[in-house]
Amino acid sequence: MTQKTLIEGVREALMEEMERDERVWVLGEDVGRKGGVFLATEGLYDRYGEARVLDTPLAESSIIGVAIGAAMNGTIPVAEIQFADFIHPAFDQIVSEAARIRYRSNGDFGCPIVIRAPFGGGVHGGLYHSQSVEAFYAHVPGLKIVIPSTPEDTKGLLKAAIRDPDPVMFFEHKKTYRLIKGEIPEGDYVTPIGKAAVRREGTRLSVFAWGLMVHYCLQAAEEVAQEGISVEVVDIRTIAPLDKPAILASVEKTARALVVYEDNLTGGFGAEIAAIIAEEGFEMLDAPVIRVAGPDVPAMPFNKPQEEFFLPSPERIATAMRKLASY
Amino acid sequence: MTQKTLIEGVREALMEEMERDERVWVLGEDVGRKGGVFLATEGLYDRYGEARVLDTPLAESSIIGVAIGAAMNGTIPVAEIQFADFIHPAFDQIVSEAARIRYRSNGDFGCPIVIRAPFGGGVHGGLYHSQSVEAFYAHVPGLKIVIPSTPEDTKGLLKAAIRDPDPVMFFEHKKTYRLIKGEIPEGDYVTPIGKAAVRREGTRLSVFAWGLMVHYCLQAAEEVAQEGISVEVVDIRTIAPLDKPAILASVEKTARALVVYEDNLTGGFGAEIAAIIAEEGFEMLDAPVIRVAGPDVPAMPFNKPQEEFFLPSPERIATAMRKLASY
Amino acid sequence: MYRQMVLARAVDRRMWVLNRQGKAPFVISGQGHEAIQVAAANAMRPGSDWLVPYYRDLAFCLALGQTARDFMLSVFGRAEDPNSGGRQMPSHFGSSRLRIMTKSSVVGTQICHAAGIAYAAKVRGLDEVAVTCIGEGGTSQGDWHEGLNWAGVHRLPFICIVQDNDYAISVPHRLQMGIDNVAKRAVGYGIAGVTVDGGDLLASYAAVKAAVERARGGDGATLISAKVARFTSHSSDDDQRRYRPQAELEALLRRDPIERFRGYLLDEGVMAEDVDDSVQQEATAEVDAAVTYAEAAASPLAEDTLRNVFAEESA
Amino acid sequence: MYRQMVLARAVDRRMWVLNRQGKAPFVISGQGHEAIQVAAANAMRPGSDWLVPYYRDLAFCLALGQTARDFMLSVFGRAEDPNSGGRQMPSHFGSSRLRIMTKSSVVGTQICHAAGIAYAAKVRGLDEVAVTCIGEGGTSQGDWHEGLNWAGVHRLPFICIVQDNDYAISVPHRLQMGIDNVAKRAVGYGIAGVTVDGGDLLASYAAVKAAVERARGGDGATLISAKVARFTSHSSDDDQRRYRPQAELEALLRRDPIERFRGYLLDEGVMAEDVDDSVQQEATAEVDAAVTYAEAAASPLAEDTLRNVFAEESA
Ligand SMILES: Cc1ncc(C[n+]2csc(CCOP(=O)(O)OP(=O)(O)O)c2C)c(N)n1
Ligand SMILES: Cc1ncc(C[n+]2csc(CCOP(=O)(O)OP(=O)(O)O)c2C)c(N)n1
Ligand SMILES: [Mg+2]
Ligand SMILES: [Mg+2]
Repeated sequence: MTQKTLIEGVREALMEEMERDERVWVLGEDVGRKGGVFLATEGLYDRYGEARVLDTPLAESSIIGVAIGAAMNGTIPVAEIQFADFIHPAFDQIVSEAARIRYRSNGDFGCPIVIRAPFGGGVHGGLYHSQSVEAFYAHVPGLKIVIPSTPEDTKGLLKAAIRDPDPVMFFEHKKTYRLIKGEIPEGDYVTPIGKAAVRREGTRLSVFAWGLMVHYCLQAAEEVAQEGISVEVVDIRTIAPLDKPAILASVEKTARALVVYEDNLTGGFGAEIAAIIAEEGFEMLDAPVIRVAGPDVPAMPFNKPQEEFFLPSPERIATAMRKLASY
Repeated sequence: MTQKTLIEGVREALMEEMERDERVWVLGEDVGRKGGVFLATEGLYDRYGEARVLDTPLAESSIIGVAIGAAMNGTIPVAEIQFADFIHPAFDQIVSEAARIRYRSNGDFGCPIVIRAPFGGGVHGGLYHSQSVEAFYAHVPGLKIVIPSTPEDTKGLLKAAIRDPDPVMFFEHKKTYRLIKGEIPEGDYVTPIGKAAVRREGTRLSVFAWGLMVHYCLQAAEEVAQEGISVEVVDIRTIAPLDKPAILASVEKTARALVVYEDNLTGGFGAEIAAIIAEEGFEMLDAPVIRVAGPDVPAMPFNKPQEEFFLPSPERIATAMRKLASY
Repeated sequence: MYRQMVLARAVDRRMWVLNRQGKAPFVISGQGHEAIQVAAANAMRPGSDWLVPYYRDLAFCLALGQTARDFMLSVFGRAEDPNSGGRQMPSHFGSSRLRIMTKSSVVGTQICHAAGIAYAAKVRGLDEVAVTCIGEGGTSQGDWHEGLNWAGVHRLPFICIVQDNDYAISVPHRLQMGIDNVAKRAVGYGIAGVTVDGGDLLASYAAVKAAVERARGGDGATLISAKVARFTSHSSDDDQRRYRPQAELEALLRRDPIERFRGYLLDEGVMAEDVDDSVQQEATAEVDAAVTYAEAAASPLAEDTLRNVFAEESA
Repeated sequence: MYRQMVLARAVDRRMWVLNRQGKAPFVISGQGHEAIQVAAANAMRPGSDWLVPYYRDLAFCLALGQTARDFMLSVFGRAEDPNSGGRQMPSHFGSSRLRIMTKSSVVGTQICHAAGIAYAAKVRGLDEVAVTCIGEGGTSQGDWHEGLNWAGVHRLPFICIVQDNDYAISVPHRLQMGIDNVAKRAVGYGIAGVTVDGGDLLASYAAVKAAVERARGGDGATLISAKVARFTSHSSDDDQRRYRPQAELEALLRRDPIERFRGYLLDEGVMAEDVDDSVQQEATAEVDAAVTYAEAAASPLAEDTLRNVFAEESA
């Protein structure tokens, strides 16, 4: 099969789901004629027209709020937030509204919407085009959070998200869009939400990561493998619901856990994984649970030296692996 | 000295700081003539007038945005968000703006604002008048987060917050407002931001908590003390910056850690404390790091049985203490 | 419509009694707002048109088909409460069957939901109108602007009724906006702006009816500013004597929409005194029955706190 | 003012050259917007009045006192960059000295900041005006509404200039709002609404001058809608040929504010051809020097990533 990019996974999922189910539609800034600032929605406008591929006003709260309303009235909106950094104006609509519609109505209403947003850094995006935002939403019961790291998963998980009866946030690491290539199976398939994937088997220690960091961890694992350190790399894939059994099974095997994330260290989602391991996996552990993450500064600076300082690199990850293996 | 309520600590701090420094002013919904829905600003309007005790339009994003602007122009705004549940519309102004003004201008601008909000449940407030929101902001570098649990601290920490050159979020547990009484020292004093307080010394295990939960933990500690379990209760007080040395010192003493918070379990700030202990305190630990927290449902229901089910009780905490002590 | 207003008032008054008896921890009510609400409900097609309500819309929801019992179940936080199964505070309406969108406590968000419902209706070619309500304070929220803007861009079958009672809790109109009448904003969205005395039932009916017809005819959205009187304090946690002058409070009573319509009905001879008496008695009886039922009804199970976070397989 | 426009254009053009040379990873520019910006800057009191800018305000900031060098330092992300020490993308202006508020990339938030600055000025009794700029797309944001509402409630010394270039990246005006002219919204806030041809320097100057006087006189805020032409693609990551018709792009060129003012100056005999030549040459020379300096300047230190999160003791 031919190798495709991750963003093709997005595009194919949208194209096919809109074809399969005419309730599905797309809205967001520049998703129409332009096809999205990353071209994730390219081709949709020509095929499905303005009403189903809608360029919205520049107002994120209403993008989500309108999507919620439209979901009440028999449609399945897939909202694009142009950059995850700009999702914050919609925080209230997501947290107070989308996430709670089912709960507060005791099941009388549901809210089948998907919110897609490119996130992450390493692309000279500066403070406002580089952020990771999954930790905010992972803390909100009622939301599902998906972060694919391969083209195959991207397509399969996005389809699952669209078919899910509850709100799903779908974060795509923008640096992986064209960097990461892989096969995408032909035809219709769905990758279930809620399952982690072991990307590399190993015995000495386990690493847990998502998004771009999965790839950096694989590189680091390759590097330390030369030194005889066998690393298991687990791609978390869906932050919520979290695949706790898979995490604990891996820790059981290796007795050592490293959590890697690009987001700021403090209060990042890796803290939750570390906390779970410290509580439920404690008796299996032979070493501290280590975290490698972005520093506690607002976000990645634009200039190169500081951008590089921020983003966890394969080298930094490899160093942590060596340290952990030596316990 | 006479016993005063926690909310008197708020009121006295505001009154005295406005007197001390005429740059200080207060804004928010109903803070003026009404004196706030909890009467935290009672008396200020009569003393300082409308311009400095300003009833705002019903628009939280602008409450914070205007406060930021006013802070640029030589004033020190203390913004009240009527309930922490309604801070979400201002998320963007807080996270993208207030927290980053110093960083993004490389120190050219600062943003000395205080954001006060009553939070927490147990008051029949239902889904939207009961929430804890500290975890969202604890994850944002550039913000300081304070949660006092005694009247004395409330006054001293609020004064420190107002005098701080950076944005400080000040969360007051609404159930403690009148429930918790204590002495408030006469005269001007400041309680430094960034220091935890040991509220009860103990040897068998350490408990970390903030807000109302500090009091519930003290009750539980009293209860299990009868059974011979000696519990150390640490009041975190300032979530950010976090007093890591105090946390690790307590773990060093007891080798057992319990983290208690009212917020939803997953991704709550207690996860960060657990993760720190699992990484930096691992070698001191004799038992798993245990968490007691609210369940992963959107928020506390209005009806009594479900509200009680949600809120961690002294009994639930005592049970966790017994379990941890028995390791 | 008179009957509906009377029932709403009876339910509302009872709530305050229950609150004073310590049986209802929280009460927020719509006394004084009944005319515009009942008028609007009657101008809509129930079960086809949508209401995206706010917390004062008791009369609106009753007129759309909710019952006094439904409401009292929520006042007591009972499992059977159709709005939320006792999860939300009272006056957080919601019913998929009646097309009343479930409401949060957050002021303003609902406006975008109504725009979304209307957009879906338009794109799907359905003959449905989305009506949403809010107080004048709520119009300051960003979401209000964003929702109105959508309604204007797409000429949506959307109606926003601002129930302007001069206060947002204690914050007076002059500190809420720099204009006297919020309908002035309609021109900024390219939609129709209408001002009506929200205490006048017939005028209110005519205004909403025209807006509904505009929406159905594809002629776009309407912003209605309805001046009303807030008879009670903001809620049971408030005391409006703290911030409203005594004279103002007394003047309010002369603006009772129910008295006004009753007077009209009696004067015009449309309704006889004894009919009025029986309307009042029926309402009281209905409320009595509702309270008795709701008080005896079961509370939700503690364990059920964990349910309905996500869709349930067997639900 | 002509000189200022010419310099801005020269800086702006050079940026694109640097981008094509691979030296500037990101460029966003203000070509076509210069007249309204330079006019506004000249109607203000620099160092006393405030600008809360948006990313197209290059000409505005230069006219207020920033230099080509300041700007080029940010294009290269250098440590000396006075806007952000190389932390932010270029065109994220900021200078406490010049009272240019530091800007994020988030569209809309700045409007509330300007309202806050103006509120503080008013309460403190300072004779200061806060001017803020935004695109027509940005007016859809909730924060825009909330900020304008504050300006209306308190009759603030506040001016919002909407630089309406018909597009928000690729989203056309008709999908952004249901009206042709955003100045229509002023009446909804109780503030003055003014429409001006933002490509006409003198008309723009008169409009902003009047608004500044209104503000200083205590007569409140103004919303100015200035129609302008966006000459370039939205940014270096965009290609406007994908979504704008060729004829429209060609027509743009006839709306060059600098050409228009040059024609006027030459026609009226206010400026001689050779003066114009030297203005152009001086601008080029300044830009050359700025680029040379900035290119050679040092990058920030990696470790300094950790600095200035909070106030520093010795800073
Ligand atoms: C976002 C948000 N902020 C604050 C509140 C608290 N609150 C509830 S009702 C209210 C006043 C509403 O006033 P208005 O919109 O005029 O409606 P009214 O109650 O007068 O009908 C406030 C401030 C809230 N529910 N939501
Ligand atoms: C909150 C937010 N959403 C989205 C973006 C991405 N974005 C940057 S500029 C822009 C378009 C702005 O259009 P307009 O306001 O008309 O200004 P113009 O660029 O045309 O001058 C968008 C969508 C952003 N920066 N901030
Ligand atoms: Mg009101
Ligand atoms: Mg534009």
